[in-house]
Amino acid sequence: MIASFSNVVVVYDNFPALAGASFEIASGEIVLLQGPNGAGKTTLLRACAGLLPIARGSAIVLGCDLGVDRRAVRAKVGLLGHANGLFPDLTVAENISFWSRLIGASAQDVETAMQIMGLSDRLSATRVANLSAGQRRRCALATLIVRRAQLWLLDEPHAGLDSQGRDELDKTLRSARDAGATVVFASHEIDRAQNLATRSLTVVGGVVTET
Amino acid sequence: MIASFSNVVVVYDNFPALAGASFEIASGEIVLLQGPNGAGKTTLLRACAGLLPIARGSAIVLGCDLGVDRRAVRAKVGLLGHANGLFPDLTVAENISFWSRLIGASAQDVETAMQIMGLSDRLSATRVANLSAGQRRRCALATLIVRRAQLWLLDEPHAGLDSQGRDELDKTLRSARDAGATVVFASHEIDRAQNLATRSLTVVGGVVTET
Amino acid sequence: MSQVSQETSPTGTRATQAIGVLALAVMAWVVASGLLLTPQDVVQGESVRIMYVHVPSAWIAYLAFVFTAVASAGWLISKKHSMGFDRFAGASAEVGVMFMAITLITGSLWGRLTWGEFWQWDPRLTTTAFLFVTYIGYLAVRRLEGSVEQRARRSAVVALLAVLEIPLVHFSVVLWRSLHQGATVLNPNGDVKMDDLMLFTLFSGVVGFTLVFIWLVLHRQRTMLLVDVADNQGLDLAIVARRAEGPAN
Amino acid sequence: MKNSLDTGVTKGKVVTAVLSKDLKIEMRSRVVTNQVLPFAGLVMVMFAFALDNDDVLQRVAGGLVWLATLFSLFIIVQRSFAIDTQDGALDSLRVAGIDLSAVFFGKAIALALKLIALEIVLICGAVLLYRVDLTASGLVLLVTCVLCATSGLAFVGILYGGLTAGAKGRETLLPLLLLPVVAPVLIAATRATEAAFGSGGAQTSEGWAWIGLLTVFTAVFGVSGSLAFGSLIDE
Amino acid sequence: MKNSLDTGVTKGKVVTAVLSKDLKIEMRSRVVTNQVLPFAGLVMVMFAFALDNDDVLQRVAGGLVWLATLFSLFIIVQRSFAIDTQDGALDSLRVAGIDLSAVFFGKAIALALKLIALEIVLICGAVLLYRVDLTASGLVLLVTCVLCATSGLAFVGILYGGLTAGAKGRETLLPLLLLPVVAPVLIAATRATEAAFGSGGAQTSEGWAWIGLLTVFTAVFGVSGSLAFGSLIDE
Ligand code: HEM
Ligand SMILES: Nc1ncnc2c1ncn2[C@@H]1O[C@H](COP(=O)(O)OP(=O)(O)OP(=O)(O)O)[C@@H](O)[C@H]1O
Ligand SMILES: Nc1ncnc2c1ncn2[C@@H]1O[C@H](COP(=O)(O)OP(=O)(O)OP(=O)(O)O)[C@@H](O)[C@H]1O
Ligand SMILES: [Mg+2]
Ligand SMILES: [Mg+2]
Repeated sequence: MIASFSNVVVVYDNFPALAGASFEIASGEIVLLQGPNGAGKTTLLRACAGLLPIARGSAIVLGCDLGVDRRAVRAKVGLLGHANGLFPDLTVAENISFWSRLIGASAQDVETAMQIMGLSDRLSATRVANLSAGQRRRCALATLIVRRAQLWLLDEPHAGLDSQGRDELDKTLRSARDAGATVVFASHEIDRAQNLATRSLTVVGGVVTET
Repeated sequence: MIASFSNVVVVYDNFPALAGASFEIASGEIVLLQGPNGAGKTTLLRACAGLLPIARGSAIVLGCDLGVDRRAVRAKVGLLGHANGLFPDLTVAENISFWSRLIGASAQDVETAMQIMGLSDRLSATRVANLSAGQRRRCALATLIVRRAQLWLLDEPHAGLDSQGRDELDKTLRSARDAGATVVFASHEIDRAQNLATRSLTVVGGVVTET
Repeated sequence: MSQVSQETSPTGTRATQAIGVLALAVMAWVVASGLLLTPQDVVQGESVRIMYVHVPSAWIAYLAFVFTAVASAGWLISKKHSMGFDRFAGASAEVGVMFMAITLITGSLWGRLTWGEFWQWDPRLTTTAFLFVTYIGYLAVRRLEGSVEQRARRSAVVALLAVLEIPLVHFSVVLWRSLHQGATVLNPNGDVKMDDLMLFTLFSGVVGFTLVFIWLVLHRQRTMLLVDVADNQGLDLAIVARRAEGPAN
Repeated sequence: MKNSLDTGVTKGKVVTAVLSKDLKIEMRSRVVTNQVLPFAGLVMVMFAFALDNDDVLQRVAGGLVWLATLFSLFIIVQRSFAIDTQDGALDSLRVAGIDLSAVFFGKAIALALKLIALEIVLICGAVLLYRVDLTASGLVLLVTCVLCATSGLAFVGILYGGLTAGAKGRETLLPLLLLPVVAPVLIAATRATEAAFGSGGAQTSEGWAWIGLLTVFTAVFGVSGSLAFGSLIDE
Repeated sequence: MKNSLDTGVTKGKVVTAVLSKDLKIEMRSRVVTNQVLPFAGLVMVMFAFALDNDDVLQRVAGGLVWLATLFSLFIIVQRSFAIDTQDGALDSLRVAGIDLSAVFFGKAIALALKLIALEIVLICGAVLLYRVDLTASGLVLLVTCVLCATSGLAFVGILYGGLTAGAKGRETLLPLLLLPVVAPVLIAATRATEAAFGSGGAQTSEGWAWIGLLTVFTAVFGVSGSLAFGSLIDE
């Protein structure tokens, strides 16, 4: 099992965004999280990444018990949130190479990731602040691809991408899966998402059900 | 003609994001702008709203010549950008009532808009900073609905909404059209968007072509 | 995970009752002796009697902050991360802040009598004020949102850093030339220049304030436990409400 | 569809809406209280500590109050526009088709109220820490000075804040633009305050001359702000 | 798939990556140069103006330099974490699985470099404006003092900045936490600088005692920062 949650509760202030979520994810799956706005999808992804304290229940991700130590799991996951996690004052190339230096990726990896996400030479020398919304999302995805994580956690990864970018992303996620990674992503574009996913989970009111 | 652009050039720093865009939009249309990332859709919408200076060409929107005075048109359009335009420290209700006070909308209008966008009592008393991404988008759409503009300019309005929210939005846009408004929106979810639109324009490389 | 027991008995026990009675008795003696029995000071006259409150409260505040630091270290080091340590640290800091406030208030009253001013920009006074503010900050950190573990970890770090300010306050009279009384009692030479009864009353004050401190901390950490229990029960209700949003819609 | 954009919203309503929004956000985020005030307080305390038992302290008291105010002005102006720009609300304000001079006054009044709250604390601090004696006529002068100088500072602050808000990287221009303009206010207000405090044997009557200067300044920037703000922020 | 996360990235590489990122962003956005420096400069000029022809000026010179530095510390620390939090990059740093004490040192060095650049300008300003005489031995003391005090300030700044970064509304705690801690540094550095400037007849030798205090402070916060930063920012 890559991730197994049992009755997990995650609380913001006093609001239980996850109210007893239980599910399991096996290696090599591409799992879609669907559900209405405010259901708890983002919370679930961030909890998987070890970013949120588990108030109750047990959560084990990649062999790390999040109730005991949330930090161990972080080195092994890649997370793309609603925000892009970029530095607007740096260029695209500077942003990607910053993250790649932190994890020791090669220049070749960076080159490949930028090509996959269609970041041309002109764009890579542009400051992120001067990009269009979709170009920014592409840049964020490129930093994630460089990371080659074991578990990919993606929050509405298709948002803002044009149709070519969506296809490219789907291809990348599939090939990451083929190379042994596991993918969990949230999405509201059900058709495309169900096409990509091997399994889908529904989150409603902080509870997860199999679809 | 609600909007007629002819050979319009809009420049950021030195980059012509619109490089001679020409098109016309008639009253009562729902126009989809499609095209790859960085094509100039956002730029086009913002130019229509009178927010960007026209470097060349002629742009006339709702009878106002944007080359002469960009400010006259602003009172008549409603704009939803990639950003939501909300104050994160205020609650949903406070945000919506702020905008409604500025334009003199009635409490009834506010109530209706919040109902359309599914903002319940619990949510309306929540600070926007504590909302989920989709709930925030709903709040932004509610402020726009209150506005009852003649020309609605929407930049990826469906992004982040759940499927029920999307349906609700489509219904709202159609009924606004029926009440005499014109809608222009950009989107990357071609299927849903083409379903909604009465006509679609393709933007590529800063130039607009009919699809 | 917080070790929250579900019991909701009163915060007092037999032991705390005994400590309370003892504290009252000692404090009664200090008041009697301080106000009636001990002599006037040659220089300071009657105002010297403030000392029996001022000095012990300062020392007990130090003691409280040291306890906070020790409990914080205990939380960080212990494998189980027992929340008892954290509650103890918090309770001790709160009581310490109260004693520090007493020091500041009695000090300024005393200052008005001896220097003619409530406040002087003197190193001891200034550093004491900074110490006070530091622990206000500590209490503010405890109130930040987050889980109990987050609260414990953050505040433990702050507590361990804040305690280092105590030597600065204590030695400020040496570091900077000061108006404030030098180390009269706790001086390095060990020779105390003070009337025997005065000294005894002072030490009774220290003992009495220590007992009051212990009594307060024991009760406070019990109420903190009860607050955590109540929060936990509130969460149960909130979870039910949240789950109700579910498939029904 | 009824076009509610043409229903006349009076200028006063826009002013109050903007004003109450700005104040409400300050109440929630407490930037002035928690960030500006402690620093201003520290400045006062440090000076007291460095220069205790000195008539110097009395002499610099007025200057310190206004320096701290000026420093706060920068932070509050920046914050005041940051809340509007961070999520694109400024764009929505621009396309709301409202009278932007009303926005100017709304924001300026909110700024002035925050500054006045701050100044009251600072002046009380100066009186207590620096043992300034305040006579009745001095107090009248002081209150007038605070009102005039603060409204002047608020008008300039919002005017230039509007100019530098919006485009990325422009915010850093604010101090550069604002400093030379507010320097005269700083001097005039300091002198008037010194007269009110009687620092260095200054007479209260001397102070009133400075008030004249402050009034002119306030009037100039109030008028030019209400005229120019709309077109500055609009671009 | 090769898991490149396990390939040992040395701590030094992370430090330089973070350092160069922070410095590059400063070069682009120029917050220190355009926002902090003008204000610090104004403070110096205003005092020169207010207290001209006075030995008071010489006496406050050291204090002013350090007050201005402290003021800048707040702004730069806040900015240093704002660039990481504004688009969620801090979350990406947390899940990068890197040694967070390296991030601590990277950010602290960047902060220290910015502060030192600022202090050099301020000290030159003080020497010119306040006609301070600087002897050779004074200069040695001054340089040591600047290095010790600045690294201490940078360590505390980043440590508490990390504690208060992240959650909304937490930033306003920063001044409350930082002020009481840095106040002793301010005093010690001021006294050492006064000794270096020979203000009020202070001897250079007196200054070195203060350097000892500063060194202890720097060591304590350097060590505790590198130990605790990870777990503070991690939450
Ligand atoms: C607001 C004003 C004052 C404050 C904040 C203050 C603070 C303190 C503190 C923190 C201590 C504990 C020092 C230590 O042992 O480390 C202390 C001790 C003491 N204070 Fe004060 N003090 C103030 C005013 C005064 C005044 C006006 C007097 C008398 C003239 C005074 C006399 C003493 C004495 C005799 C001790 C015991 C010193 C020793 O034996 O070590 N204090 N004060
Ligand atoms: N502030 C700016 N400065 C310079 N160039 C910019 C700026 N904003 C956008 N651009 C450039 O202008 C082009 C058009 O941007 P625009 O945001 O209009 O694209 P878009 O069609 O909305 O794309 P997307 O689908 O990604 O939202 C892009 O190539 C972008 O790099
Ligand atoms: N910081 C916060 N403080 C308090 N409540 C929050 C916070 N963040 C989210 N919530 C609440 O938690 C719930 C779950 O939020 P979450 O972001 O996980 O939803 P989501 O499923 O990702 O929704 P969306 O589809 O809109 O992205 C929402 O009801 C939201 O209001
Ligand atoms: Mg979400
Ligand atoms: Mg766009």
